[in-house]
Amino acid sequence: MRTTIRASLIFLHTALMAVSPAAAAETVKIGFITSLSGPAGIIGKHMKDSVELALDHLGRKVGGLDVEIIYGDDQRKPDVGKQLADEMLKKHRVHFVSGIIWSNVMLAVAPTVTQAGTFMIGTNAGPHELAGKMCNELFFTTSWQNDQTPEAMGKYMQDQGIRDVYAMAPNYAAGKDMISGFKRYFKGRVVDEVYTKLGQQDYQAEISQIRAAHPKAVFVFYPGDMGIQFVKQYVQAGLREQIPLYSVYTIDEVTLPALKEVAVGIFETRYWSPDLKNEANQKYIGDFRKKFGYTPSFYGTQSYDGILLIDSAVRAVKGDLSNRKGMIAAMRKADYKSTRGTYTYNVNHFPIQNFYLLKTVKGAGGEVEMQIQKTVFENHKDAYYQDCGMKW
Amino acid sequence: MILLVLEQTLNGLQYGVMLLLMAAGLTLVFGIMNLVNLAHGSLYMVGAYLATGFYQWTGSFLASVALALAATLVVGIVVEVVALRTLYERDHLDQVLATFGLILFFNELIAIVWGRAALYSSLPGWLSGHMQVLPGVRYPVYRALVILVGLVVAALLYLMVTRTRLGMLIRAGASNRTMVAALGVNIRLLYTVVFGVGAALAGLAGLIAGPIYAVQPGMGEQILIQVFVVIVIGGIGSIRGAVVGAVIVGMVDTLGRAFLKPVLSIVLSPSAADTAGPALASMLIYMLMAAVLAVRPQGLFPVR
Amino acid sequence: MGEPLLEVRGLTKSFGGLIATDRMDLDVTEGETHAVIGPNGAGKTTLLSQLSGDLRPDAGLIRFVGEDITHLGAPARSMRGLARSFQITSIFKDFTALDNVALAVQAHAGSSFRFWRPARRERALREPALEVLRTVGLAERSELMAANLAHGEQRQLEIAMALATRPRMLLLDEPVAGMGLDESQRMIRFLQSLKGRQTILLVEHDMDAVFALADRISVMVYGRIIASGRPEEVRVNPEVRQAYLGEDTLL
Amino acid sequence: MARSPRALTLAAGVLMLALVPVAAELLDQPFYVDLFRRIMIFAIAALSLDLILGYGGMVSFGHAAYLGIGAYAVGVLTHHGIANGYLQWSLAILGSALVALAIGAVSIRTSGVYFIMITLAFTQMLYYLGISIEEYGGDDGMRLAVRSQFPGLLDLRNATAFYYLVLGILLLFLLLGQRLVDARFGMVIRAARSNEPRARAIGFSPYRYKLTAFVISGAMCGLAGALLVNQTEYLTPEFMHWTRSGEIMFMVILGGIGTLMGPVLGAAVFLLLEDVLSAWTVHWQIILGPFLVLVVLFAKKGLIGLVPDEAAPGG
Repeated sequence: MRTTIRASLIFLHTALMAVSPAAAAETVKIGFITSLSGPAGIIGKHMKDSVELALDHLGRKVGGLDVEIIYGDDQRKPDVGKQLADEMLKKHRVHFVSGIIWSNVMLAVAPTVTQAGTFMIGTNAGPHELAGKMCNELFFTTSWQNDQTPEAMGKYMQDQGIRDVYAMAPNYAAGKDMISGFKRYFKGRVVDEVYTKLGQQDYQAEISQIRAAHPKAVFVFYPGDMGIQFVKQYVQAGLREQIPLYSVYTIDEVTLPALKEVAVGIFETRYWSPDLKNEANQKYIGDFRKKFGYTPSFYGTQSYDGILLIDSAVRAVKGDLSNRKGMIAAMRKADYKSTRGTYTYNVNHFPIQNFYLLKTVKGAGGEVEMQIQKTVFENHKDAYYQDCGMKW
Repeated sequence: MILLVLEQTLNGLQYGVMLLLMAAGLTLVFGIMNLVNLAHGSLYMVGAYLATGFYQWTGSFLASVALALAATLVVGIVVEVVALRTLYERDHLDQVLATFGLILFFNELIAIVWGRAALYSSLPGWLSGHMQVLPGVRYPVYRALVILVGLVVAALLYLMVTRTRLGMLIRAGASNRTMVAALGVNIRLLYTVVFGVGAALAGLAGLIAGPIYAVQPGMGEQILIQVFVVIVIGGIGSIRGAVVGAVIVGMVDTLGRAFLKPVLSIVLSPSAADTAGPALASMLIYMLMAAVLAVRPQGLFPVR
Repeated sequence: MGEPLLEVRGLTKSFGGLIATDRMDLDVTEGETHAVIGPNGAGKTTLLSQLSGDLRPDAGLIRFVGEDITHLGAPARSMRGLARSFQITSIFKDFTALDNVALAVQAHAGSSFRFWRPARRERALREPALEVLRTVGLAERSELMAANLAHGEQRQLEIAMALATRPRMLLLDEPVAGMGLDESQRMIRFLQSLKGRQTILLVEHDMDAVFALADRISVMVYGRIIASGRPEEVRVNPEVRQAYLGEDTLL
Repeated sequence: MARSPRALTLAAGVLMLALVPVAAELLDQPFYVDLFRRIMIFAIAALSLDLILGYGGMVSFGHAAYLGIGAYAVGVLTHHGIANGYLQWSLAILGSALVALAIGAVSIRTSGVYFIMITLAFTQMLYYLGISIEEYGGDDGMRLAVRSQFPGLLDLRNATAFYYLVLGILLLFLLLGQRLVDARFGMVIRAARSNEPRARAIGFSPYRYKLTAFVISGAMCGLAGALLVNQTEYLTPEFMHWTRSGEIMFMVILGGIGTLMGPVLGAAVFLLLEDVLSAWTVHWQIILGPFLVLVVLFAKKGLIGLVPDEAAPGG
């Protein structure tokens, strides 16, 4: 043991070792970074619970090897995420870094990880940089590129012949991306584009403006608590019945328990839904509910898929974790049972997948849930893959 | 257009009322105990959670309001006795830091008890409709009720401070605490009562906010900073300042959000207005505060 | 007697309804020790605060060495040679006695925008400071924290700080307040030693001190000077006796 | 001085920090170079805050603003293809100084809670400004394409070289800080903190001195921001979030307000604690919160107060 020889330095080592690195070559180490504290911690919980379920389903082995997961709480701060990544790479010597909710944290972390020669398996954030110019052979995602979801909504509303849409989003980069993604496919008139303060609570002023503008439909992107507040206030103002509400990343299984019947009748687009009829999804949903007692969200499925993707890669190289080329080739096949059904990878390692129109409805048991109405896109590619120089 | 301006003015007033309920307690506690309480937002959060919890438990909105108010009062008193009492004699720096610590504690405690997910909170049917304020102006009943509650609370506060013995003690305590002590008033008890009242007001704001906003850990901080802007503009420790400040901030924020962009697009190109409008709207109240303090370093209604 | 050193004309200050200084006139001549006396609440400290620049008068004129200083702040007046002591001891408690005085010296010894050389090693600050401490009799206590000095010593320190600014005129607000008999005797003796060399405007309650020190006395009642003159004149002034009815015995 | 316990602590601390890269190398744990570099960067920020907080009595609740300005100076220049570190860091210092001058000019006219709140408000303004500027990534921020370049001097991509640069800057600031607070200038701001009416009465106009201190402090913190963005290789308005200001403030109090070593110690303990606690439980804030309260209530002198000091007067 090296450490016994340098006894004088042990204090430094042990004092800071939160998790002891009983490094053995036969253990797959995965660092999973997400937001666990603060208001966003609920998303992190969905993700973490799904990772644990994936490991249960794999018999606590990944690719046949023992597995060690190190969770990190990025507190939604890019610099903390970056520090965690450094810690996982240099201290824990992980083979894969996974997770990450936020685009900004992802943009800080992903290059750090891939430059170190380690795999980055994104399970939520899909910033366009990583889909285009900054694409990397060590970066894969099990989610989507940010623009794809609003593109699907734009396409649907265009196809429906809806004109005069009022568009709203928080005033930050993702908000603007969402609206521009929407407009990529929606060619009708946009009555107004309104950007509200990030983290805003009260939307009554904006709602009055909407009513005065007399649009035919409203399209919004309000993730998390902003969505809960906007939708509640929209419905309380009596607008739901007058002007239909179409949204992305606003109504989901994280916000639905806080909204319930308030959200009924609102449309979303998404690549996944709890009622997707495939074996992997039904097993995931069923076991998840049994183990954790709540309905998982797409944040969860992506994280679940992420672990399965890693499993498929390690399995393909028969546990030889030094065989990066082999693992890249394996992952490109997306050869695992994804909760969304089968999909393929684009050249930039972003999924080519279906997008559906979902509607919030009161289910048979009186529970409010989201159901697929129709398929908007089949095998949809993101808008940035041509900027990616990878060839395979 | 005029109707829209009117409606937005109403919205501004309603938002101002929400701010006032928070600001009144905060400024009361500052004026009398000289305590900067960042954890005031936590009491707001506690109020919202308790009201939501009681509503689910009792099924009666009014009962949940009463229970939550009483419970927040108790929580406030407990916090005062356990943690804050020792802070009165400390400087503002200590107060800011200790109550910052309390924020972390409360947010995490709520997350442990209720989970991190936002709670489901709704309105009873009789409050969820809307009413015709003027021909062509429909306004949610609940929001109108909020305005009403705010005006009643403002009036009650005014009466309490100017007409009652407690109010007299409060005013005396604010200007001369040794004198009050010499009169034989139990100053500790007075402080506890005042803090409890402030907490109950924050709780009231929280339980009102519950059905409109998201009930989740950390909800208090989102409004807290704006409330500080209110009391700083009004003059810390002044109830009158809190009222005026709340209305000003509510109006400026609401009207800024509604009309800044259209107004800017008259002078700027549409795309420039698109960018500058929301950016300016989100900074507006802070600019207002800086401007007020540049001219009047003690706020609009200085107390001492 | 030439031009007065300090000239006050029509000075007025009110707080809400309460008039603290009411169209007041006052002259202080170079070299004299001038005491302002008056019953509690007559507005003496308010007067001093207006003279030192800590309070802004509502109306009136203050002229010092021929210059109108009515609108100058406290630091600027200090620079022109007005130094005050406070009724409630006001010192830098977490500095040593010597630091306190050295700071006063520093304020009048060139720019303080100096960022490198330790001020505590500047002999040009420390030596004059120590000299002043010696004059007030605090030399042995110079390295003590000001907070740890006895009350009387703190009062002495305050005078020392005022003196260290090399003022043309001292404004003293009840220098012997709260002192024991011994201490106040020592303080009075010390102030007597300044007489003639230093112009002093003294606000004081202790009549022993006033009559021991003052060349002239002005009596202030309800914000106005009702009588002014040499001590023996003031002592027999019927208006003054009227105002001090309850305190007859003192006079 | 040389034999006082604090001087020994300082020497031991410096020695330990100097040995971190060596130890990390020997233990094959390069992560600690990153961690301690981050700690030292926050130590610089905390130190700069303590100059005005501990010595000047100005409770700035918006110090994260300068961290942000410094970071944006580097990030924006890099974005426009200017990677020259001398230029970038000069801009970081100058820009922060100018912003501090503007904020200070208004804020220092106020006092007490008003000062706390107005510094907070200015930082909120800058935070929302950062979020709104799409060109520089808005809320997302943007990646730093390359670290600041110092041709002929050193390469920041080299973790150890970067580490020693930060250590050098920290030591330089400790020295500068020590000279500053003991010099005439420092005596004035400390005197004004101790008793402002008295300081005015002996002839000081505290405003100019306080404003100067505020600007110096902002400039120092701006350099910390430039270092932080190089450390993170990522620019984000998050650097200016108000809780960040609170954290820096906590570092100062935790370590010991009104001392120079205190903030350094505070930064180290705070960040290590955060690292260890958050790895241990997701509910780490329920421990950190009451810990903060207890420190404020019962350890007024901070951790440095545990180390005896010869009766250093004036503070």
